[in-house]
Amino acid sequence: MQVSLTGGLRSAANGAETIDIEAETIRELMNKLLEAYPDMQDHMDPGIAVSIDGEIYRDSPAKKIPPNSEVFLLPRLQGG
Amino acid sequence: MTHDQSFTNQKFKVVGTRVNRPDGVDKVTGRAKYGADATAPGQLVGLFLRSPHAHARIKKIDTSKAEKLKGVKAVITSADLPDHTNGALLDKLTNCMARDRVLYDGHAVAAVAAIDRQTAKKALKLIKVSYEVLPHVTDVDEAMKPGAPIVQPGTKTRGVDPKPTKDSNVAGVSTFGHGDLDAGFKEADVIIEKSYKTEQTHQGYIEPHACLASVGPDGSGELWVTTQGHYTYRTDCAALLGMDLAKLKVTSSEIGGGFGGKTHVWIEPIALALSRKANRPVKAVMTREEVFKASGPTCSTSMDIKIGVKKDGTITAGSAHIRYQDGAFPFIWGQLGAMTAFACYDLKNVQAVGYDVLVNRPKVAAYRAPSAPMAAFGVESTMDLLAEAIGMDPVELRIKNAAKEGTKASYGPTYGPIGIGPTLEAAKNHPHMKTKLKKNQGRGMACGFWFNFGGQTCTDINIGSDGTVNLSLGTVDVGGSRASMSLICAEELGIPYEQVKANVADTSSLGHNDTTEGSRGTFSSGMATIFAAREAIEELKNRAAQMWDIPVEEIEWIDGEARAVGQQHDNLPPLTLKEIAAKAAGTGGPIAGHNEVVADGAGVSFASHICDVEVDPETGGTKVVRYTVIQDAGKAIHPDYVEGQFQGGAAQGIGWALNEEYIYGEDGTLQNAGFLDYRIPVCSDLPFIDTQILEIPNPNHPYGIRGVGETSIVPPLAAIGNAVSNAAGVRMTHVPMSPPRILKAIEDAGA
Amino acid sequence: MTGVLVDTTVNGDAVQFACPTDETLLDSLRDRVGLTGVKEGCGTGDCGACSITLDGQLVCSCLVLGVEANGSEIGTVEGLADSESLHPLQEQFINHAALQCGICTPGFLVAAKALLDKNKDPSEEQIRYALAGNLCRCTGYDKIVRAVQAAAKDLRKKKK
Amino acid sequence: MRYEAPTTTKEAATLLAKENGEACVLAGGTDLLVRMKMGLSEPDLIVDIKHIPAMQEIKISASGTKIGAAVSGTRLGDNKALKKAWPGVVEATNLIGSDQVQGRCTMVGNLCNASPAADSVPAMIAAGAKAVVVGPKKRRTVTVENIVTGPGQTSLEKGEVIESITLPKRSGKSGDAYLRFIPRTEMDIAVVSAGVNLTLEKGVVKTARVCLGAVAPTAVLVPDAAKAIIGTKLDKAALESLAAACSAACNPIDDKRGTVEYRTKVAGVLGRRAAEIAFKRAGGSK
Repeated sequence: MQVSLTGGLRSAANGAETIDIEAETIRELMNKLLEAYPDMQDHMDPGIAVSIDGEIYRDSPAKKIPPNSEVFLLPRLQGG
Repeated sequence: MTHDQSFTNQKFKVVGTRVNRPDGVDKVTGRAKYGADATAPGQLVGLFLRSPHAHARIKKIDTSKAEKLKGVKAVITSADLPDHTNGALLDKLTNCMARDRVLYDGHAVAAVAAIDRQTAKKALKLIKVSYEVLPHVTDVDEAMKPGAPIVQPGTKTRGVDPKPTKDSNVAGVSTFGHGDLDAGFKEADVIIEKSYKTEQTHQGYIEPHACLASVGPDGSGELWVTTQGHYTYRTDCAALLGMDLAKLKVTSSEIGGGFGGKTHVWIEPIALALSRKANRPVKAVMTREEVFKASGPTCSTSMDIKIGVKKDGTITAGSAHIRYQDGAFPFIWGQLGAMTAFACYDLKNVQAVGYDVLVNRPKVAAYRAPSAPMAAFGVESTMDLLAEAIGMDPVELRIKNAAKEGTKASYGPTYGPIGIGPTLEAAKNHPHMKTKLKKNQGRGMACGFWFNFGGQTCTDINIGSDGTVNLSLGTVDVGGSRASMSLICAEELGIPYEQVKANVADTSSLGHNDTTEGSRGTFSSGMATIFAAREAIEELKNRAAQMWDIPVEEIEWIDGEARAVGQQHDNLPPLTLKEIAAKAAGTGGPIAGHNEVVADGAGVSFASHICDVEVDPETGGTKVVRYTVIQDAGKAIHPDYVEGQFQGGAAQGIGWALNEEYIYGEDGTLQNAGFLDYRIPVCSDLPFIDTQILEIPNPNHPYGIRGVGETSIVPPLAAIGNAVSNAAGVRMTHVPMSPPRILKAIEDAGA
Repeated sequence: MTGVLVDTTVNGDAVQFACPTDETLLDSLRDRVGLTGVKEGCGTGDCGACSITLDGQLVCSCLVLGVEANGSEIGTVEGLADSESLHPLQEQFINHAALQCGICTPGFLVAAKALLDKNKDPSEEQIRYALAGNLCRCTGYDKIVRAVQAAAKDLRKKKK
Repeated sequence: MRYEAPTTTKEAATLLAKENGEACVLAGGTDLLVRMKMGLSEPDLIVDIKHIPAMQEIKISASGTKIGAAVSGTRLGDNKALKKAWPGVVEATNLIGSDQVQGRCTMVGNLCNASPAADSVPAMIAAGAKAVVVGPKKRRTVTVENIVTGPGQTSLEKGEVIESITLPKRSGKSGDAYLRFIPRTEMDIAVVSAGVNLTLEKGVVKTARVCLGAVAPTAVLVPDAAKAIIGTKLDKAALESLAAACSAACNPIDDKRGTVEYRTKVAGVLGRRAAEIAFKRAGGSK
């Protein structure tokens, strides 16, 4: 599965725009991401949101990631 | 979280009607209780001592004289506030009370609790603080220059490769986009490159921060507070003070406006600490001056925008570099801004870079669609310049490039069904566009985008024996959401709106709810209310099954009553909710519905605004003559309050565009910390604000709801900027477009 | 507290309170008389949330000393409604959704009543200028002005 | 803090003279209470002058107009005869703050607060107003332009209090006007302002006084601006030269409310516009 990185997240993955990770849920994706790129911790502290096929998830680690979906990692949104 | 999409043709009975709000009578009679309206026996007055310097080392704080003053019950400094959070919330703690250094004018250094205001004031004067004044920086561009005073030593720029080794005021750099910028600009017939600046503004809620804190020697406590998120305040206060979550009950008062500014803790942990030390309740209320100096305004920015376009109006490339001033503590405001900058458009080649920059100003908090209005000002102003350059109508240019379902957003993901195209078409066809302008008048329009989000939500429905319904919500009602939730609850249960009474529960009475921010209130609590009501309906059906002694599978819930299905039950007249509730005691006890949910999939939101202004060419004074807001609401649950959000956001944006700004002196102190010189619009400054609600359903919500609270503040800076530029005949690039700035631009253009 | 005794009439009732000489009438009303419908938004006369009438005159109670109220008649939002029903302004504020957070509402109601007592049929512009001393950050004033217009109409009908 | 509410001016003056600490006069309180709230003023004695009958009077007689020091903006605005005789002075006073502030604020308070941006002051100076000053021992009459000596400073001596303002009697063909520039439509402090008072004879300006606010440490009377229009029918050239004289008389500062450049330019614009209104009010036509 291809995961697209945005913003400052790329620097934590040595500048990569996309990375390949196999994961069935958001939780698994996050765990594998941290394993591969320990610098991601810096970004996980303020929070990361995951976009799956255009829908942004902030607090749904159990969310299943369907095969062939479009996956983006985004900063965790903040609102007023 | 994809739901049945049949709702698109859903016929509502009460949702969409303009009912009276449940808290209306309390609010027009003065009975509603806000943050400063609670009292407790034996309560003390809590006051804060604040830094007169923009940046200084605290050499010593001597509180001994204050402590000895008769009537003083507690004095607190950072020495009383060890970090219990292993650094996780150290920024918040340091902002609530300065530790080794003060980082901005107004930063708290000590607090006292005394028997009355007079005594507390005297005590503040007796506290002696010796400072070593340090060099300061308050401007975002100055802070980025080499040699600028470092606001937070140890800060290394995040998001650059390789990792920097030197300290910097640039806390983070984030890039969003796709495609090939160089190739895109090569394809362009016209390229416009322009720099813009926006000044710092404040949410300007009329109610200052206020709380009543009470902590006993057993470690239990209560906090009555004006906040957008009492659960978040509980989490933060408990962590900062080393208390157990369950032992701190936080009740949200009526909230007198927040707009993002009441999502943080400020005085509350200190009020609790004072109370714990004094073993008496402590009431703390900020003055307006303190609100301006020491709460959380939004960022000032400085940016460079470059967009290329073909003669036929196709945008070939867009780039933005936007520098956001985060105050004295780093956050992700620059990232958010960069994500939103080009979100309205379908662009092949796009890049937006956001910078988060530290300065000696207060810690920035969210302000309604945080970071989006500034980016929109730069991009939407440049869009008008492009339209002019290729001789195309500005609305047509936007329509031609508008994002649609399937567009890859400038911040990454692919859009589902969205409303930017429809709002632009509505703007094009709006009667406002066709009215004639008079002398010195100009018209402008602009678009805006905001993500919206959902989050953790928990809701209870309890049905009384007379069939009236208590709806307990955990999202603070900032704009009339109790009315909307009651409508949703009534709709689901099939009962009249008047039969529902909604209230905001305290933290002990309901599970965790995220803060009311990100336009999430109606979206997420609406969702939880629907599911809680459906659970209650299942229980109502069970009870009806018992009353009739038939299988529950043979019962349907229609229009507020249980109906037995099938010819064999023709002799059973329907049982209303009231009839079932009356028998609850004998059929299993109280009837309730409950739901907890992480409401994701909030659905992005778009708006287009049109405005006419008149500029006096001799004074630079601007009058807003006409204003129209067109926005996608997904589904308007209570149209009055959707319009209210549209109008309020527009008014805040108009103030930001024309007159509101933080003005710092050379000495780094705030010069206009009051409503006299921080000029929010008054009634006579504004016309009626026309609204048009579009309903493009959000496929991820059972009723199709999208958040509506924030997007309306995004377009006004640019819409006014475009209108003023058209009226004055000169491009305005600096917000606010105050009379001196407009007059100078006119004169410079004429010279 | 070294206080001075102040004799007043508040919303028609005799009220006596003691306050320090440097206390504002706003604080006296809130903390000593218990009328918390009067709000403090700024304390400097710039927001109007503390509007009351003092001997029939619209004022900001934050710009009046408690001691000055001795012998005066005070009117607050708590005195607007009759015993049974709301004042037409209060009704129309609810009907028109002319409030969101509601913190400015008491001040607006008192100021709008002062306007309608003087001028039965104000123009939109007169309403806007008469209410310019009351800040609202939620509504953009649109629905507030409409509510005042509707209440003015109701009051004119009532008179006939 | 001691609070006193005397019933005669003399009593008030005596109280103020005797106080060794900080003594303040309280009329409308719209400046004093703000200063107290901000911690800029902590009086030991406050003398409330609203209970002094002489200070509550508005008297219009053959010799001129007398306005008591405790008369509120609202009462001025409600006085039809005064509004007709001195529309500029009344409208200037009525521009101070909101309706709420109007219910309390006074011309004399506005004057004694000694802000360069006070709205009523340029109008009063243009009108040729005088202040009746009462001390514990003597009373004197002072032109209004000689009251304020600098920001926050007046020429009043310890114990002295202004009892009333007198506006002179004018010939029939006269008019005055006051304009200020503020970024909002209300609730603001003048960034720059101008008061013009003139009389006509056979359609020609016979006498004129022009005064600017917020462009120097005190309000500025501009004789050159008056000269520029005396003897004219306020033709374009006269107005241009008045505007130039106004701008030339400016000695402003850059601050949060405006720049030197802005104030200098707009002073001329407002002077010109105010002169046109005053001219029209005096019955002039071009």
